[in-house]
Amino acid sequence: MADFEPKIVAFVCNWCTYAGADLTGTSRIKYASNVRIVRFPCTGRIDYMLLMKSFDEGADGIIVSGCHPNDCHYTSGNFHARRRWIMVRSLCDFIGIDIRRIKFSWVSAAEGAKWADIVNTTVSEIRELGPYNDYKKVAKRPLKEVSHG
Amino acid sequence: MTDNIYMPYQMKVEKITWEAPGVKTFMLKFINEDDQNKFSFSAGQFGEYSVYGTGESTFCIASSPTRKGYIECTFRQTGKVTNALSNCEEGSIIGFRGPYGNVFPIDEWKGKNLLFIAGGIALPPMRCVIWNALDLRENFKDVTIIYGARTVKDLVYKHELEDWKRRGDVKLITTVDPGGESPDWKGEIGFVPTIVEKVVPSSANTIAIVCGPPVMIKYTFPVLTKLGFADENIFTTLENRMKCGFGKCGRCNVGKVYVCKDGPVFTLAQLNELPDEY
Amino acid sequence: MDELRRRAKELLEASSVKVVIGYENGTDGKTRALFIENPADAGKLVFDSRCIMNLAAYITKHEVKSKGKMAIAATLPVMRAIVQLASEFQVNDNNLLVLGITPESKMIEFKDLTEVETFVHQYQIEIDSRNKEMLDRIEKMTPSERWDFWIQELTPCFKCYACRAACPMCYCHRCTVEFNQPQWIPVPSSELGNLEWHIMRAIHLAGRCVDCDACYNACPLAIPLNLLTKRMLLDAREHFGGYQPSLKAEHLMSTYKPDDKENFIM
Amino acid sequence: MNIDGRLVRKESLEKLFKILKANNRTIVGPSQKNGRISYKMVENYEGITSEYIQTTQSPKEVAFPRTEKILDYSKNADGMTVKGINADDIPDIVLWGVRPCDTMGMGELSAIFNWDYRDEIYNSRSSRVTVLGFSCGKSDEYCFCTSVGGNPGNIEGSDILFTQLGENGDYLAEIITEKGSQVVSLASDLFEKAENIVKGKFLADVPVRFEKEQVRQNLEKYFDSEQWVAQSLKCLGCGACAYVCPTCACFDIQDEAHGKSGSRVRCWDSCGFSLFTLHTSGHNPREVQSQRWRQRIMHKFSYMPDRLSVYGCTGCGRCSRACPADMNILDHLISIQEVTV
Repeated sequence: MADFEPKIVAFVCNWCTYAGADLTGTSRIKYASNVRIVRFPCTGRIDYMLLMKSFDEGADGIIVSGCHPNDCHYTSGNFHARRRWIMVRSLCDFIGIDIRRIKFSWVSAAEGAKWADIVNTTVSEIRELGPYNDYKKVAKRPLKEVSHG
Repeated sequence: MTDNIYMPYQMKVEKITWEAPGVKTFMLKFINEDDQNKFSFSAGQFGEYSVYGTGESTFCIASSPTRKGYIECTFRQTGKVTNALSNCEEGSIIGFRGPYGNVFPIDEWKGKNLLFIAGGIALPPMRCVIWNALDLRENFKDVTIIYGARTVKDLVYKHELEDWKRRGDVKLITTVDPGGESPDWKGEIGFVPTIVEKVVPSSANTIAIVCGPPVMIKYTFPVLTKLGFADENIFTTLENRMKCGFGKCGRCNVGKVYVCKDGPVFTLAQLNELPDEY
Repeated sequence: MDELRRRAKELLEASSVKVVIGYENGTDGKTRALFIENPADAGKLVFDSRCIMNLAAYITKHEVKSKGKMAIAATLPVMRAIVQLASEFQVNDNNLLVLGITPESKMIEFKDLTEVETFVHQYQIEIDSRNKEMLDRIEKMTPSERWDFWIQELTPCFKCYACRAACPMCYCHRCTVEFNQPQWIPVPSSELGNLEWHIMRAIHLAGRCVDCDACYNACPLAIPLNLLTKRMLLDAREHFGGYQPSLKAEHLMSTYKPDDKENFIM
Repeated sequence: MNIDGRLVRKESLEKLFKILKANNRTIVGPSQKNGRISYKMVENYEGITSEYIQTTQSPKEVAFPRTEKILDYSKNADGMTVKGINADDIPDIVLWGVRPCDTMGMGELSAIFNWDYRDEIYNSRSSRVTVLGFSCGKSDEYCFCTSVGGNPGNIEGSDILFTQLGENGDYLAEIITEKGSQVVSLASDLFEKAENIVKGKFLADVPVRFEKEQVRQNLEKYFDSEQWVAQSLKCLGCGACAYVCPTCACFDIQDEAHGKSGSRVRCWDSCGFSLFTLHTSGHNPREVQSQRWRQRIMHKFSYMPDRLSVYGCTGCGRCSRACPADMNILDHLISIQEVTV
């Protein structure tokens, strides 16, 4: 699916990854524009329901990124997030949500290049995978009027 | 399908006035001309105001039926729909379903004195009746309005309070809760029930209409009874959670009575028969 | 179970407890919850293999808890739920007395909740073979097969929330689905809405579920939604060494270890 | 009123099913999943389950679906276009295998939806359903249709009522309405002449368990009794009883938005939930579960009879069957009848 432009949502922590993305911009490193960045105070604040809602609204891929362990501005936000993502990711896999479309990463405020690299690889991978039809098929299916299906 | 009873009228928000912090009044006009002409309602009725994509919310029609061509509603920004309503600007389109519910029996009050007692954000259902009475002023003897709010800036319809004060044929007493007065406040200071006791309105040939938060209602009724008001001469409106507005969705009942069909206007006599489930 | 009846009668007569929660004979050969406040009714108490309902769902209910100190006839799953509820400060020694019934149907009256905890820790939470076989069968499917499986299983759900009502761990006064700013889970039952509801329920039970199957038994449509919480239980065991309901240990999802292992964060 | 009774051979049912399918009718019938029986669209006769006393879910979904669009809206440059529901999109449905307590339930639903304001969305759905009822040959301790004015062979609400004449015998088919005769006209050779068949012999024996008028009178003075608390202690506050009930019609209205357009949806709701009556201010007229359980009984056995002169219960026993806490409505109604207030 070469000409498909995936919609990617990135939930990033304000202190590290957002600053890193900023650095990517100031150092003129080009990266794919498919990503829509949403800023959060900390990875610990990124709720798993946001993943569901992003796929609901038509996202094809999601990046969740925050500070490296021990770098968290609130000392333990990313540790809690890590434990949560381990559990949520395996439940999503069990349900059949395509976890290749959900990328997790640690990007510090100095790793502008790493951020650009993550976004580019994610976009190209998701472009290979194509639109997330499994989810869209169900989301678009007309409201089960008489639910006898 | 011809008459889909869930289909709202499409309304345009003509004018928005800020009444108090978080409280706004919308003036709404029907987009469809013949909806406008066919539409009629009586004082006391309510409607379901809907923001498409968010939901519907229930408030009374705050403008008087004697004023044609528009309807007004006043609401406080608390829930999901009222928040969405507050984000509307002048010119945006909302939906309105109604009029629903029963009415204040204004015709029966001809030749009587009227005593309006309102608290806080409950003035809107009363304002509809007050303007209705004032537009037919000659039908009634003297009209007294006692209106209180928590603080001075919480008083709604400030400019209309001025009009009523200037009119000779209306006795207006406004009050604020103790501690809510501003330095240049000239009105009363005290809770509404205490002010009613102080004003000592005569109960002879008088109809009392009381609307306000439950705590104000709880303490005002005994005062009125002590002043000699008969239970069937004290009117109030009941607020319950509503979704359909015409007696089908099953949630607004208090005992056997459906607040959306047999109310929202009740006399104290009727309220006393209801089980305490409101 | 005469010993249980005798003990219940004594406790109520001495009024050291205000209500005894146990099982009584119900309709069509089933058993159901029984709340005894008058010692004379203690005779109605029964106990046998039919008593699988998790009575711990009642000890956080306002109308039961406000009666005063409760005594509860608790099988092993109920005891696990009680220890987990105690660790979440919902019940304590002043308002709950546990009349334990061991897997060998012997009654033990526990002096306090720490005794219950030590008893519970003698048994590992085991997932029964039928459910384990279902879990493995789902595991072998490809992701989109699993997706179709769950969409097909969860579509009949009409959001009656019996799974939430029967679960002892679901005691929130106002659940996330009952907030509408934001409306995370759509109110009407729809395919995606049902899926999101069951995902949210499973995640809110991560590290807390005691695998008592109350949710599965309560579902009017017998949807295998307990597989989700069993999956979370196995994941917790695989990644973090599992958990046992305990009074002092930290909760799985609200604590962390600096060296939690994972292989997917870039 | 003499009903046109015909004889239908046991094996003709499958033929009737195939003929209806051949006339491209959508057939909704009882089908089993996870050991529970619900009414589903069925493509072939094998999909229909027939060994049951009562299904798990009621057939009310054909007329009152759990989720139903009531209007669509879309914002565009010059304003808002809002469209209602087009009645022609609603399919004609043949409802196969319905018990007399469910066909009676249709009457109670329509009483609610046609009281005062007429709900045309409900009417257009229910008018497109042809009901093929099956009388009850067996009953169990949950059934109490005879106590609320029904009976195992009740023709009310069915277009054709089949009664099986003894264990795997042929069927007496009573053609009750115009719609029924239309179905017969499609397969007239299957409906043979029937001579003086006594239907009563083959019906289940459902003892009358309480006197509904007595319960209704007691309820007038029973509102503040603390029996409600004792009865509802084991109620967990879920919505299972309301959602499987053939006569529960309470609903919620929700909006679903997707960008610039979306729809307004009516969906099932239950008086057992706290959110049902919760005010935005936080005040809740029914704060605890006993008040909600009281509302369920009062609505069905006191308010509906008084306002709509029809009882809100058909005695199908589904609420007790589906209840996770075994709140047996029959026990409670009997205890209310015996109370001398």
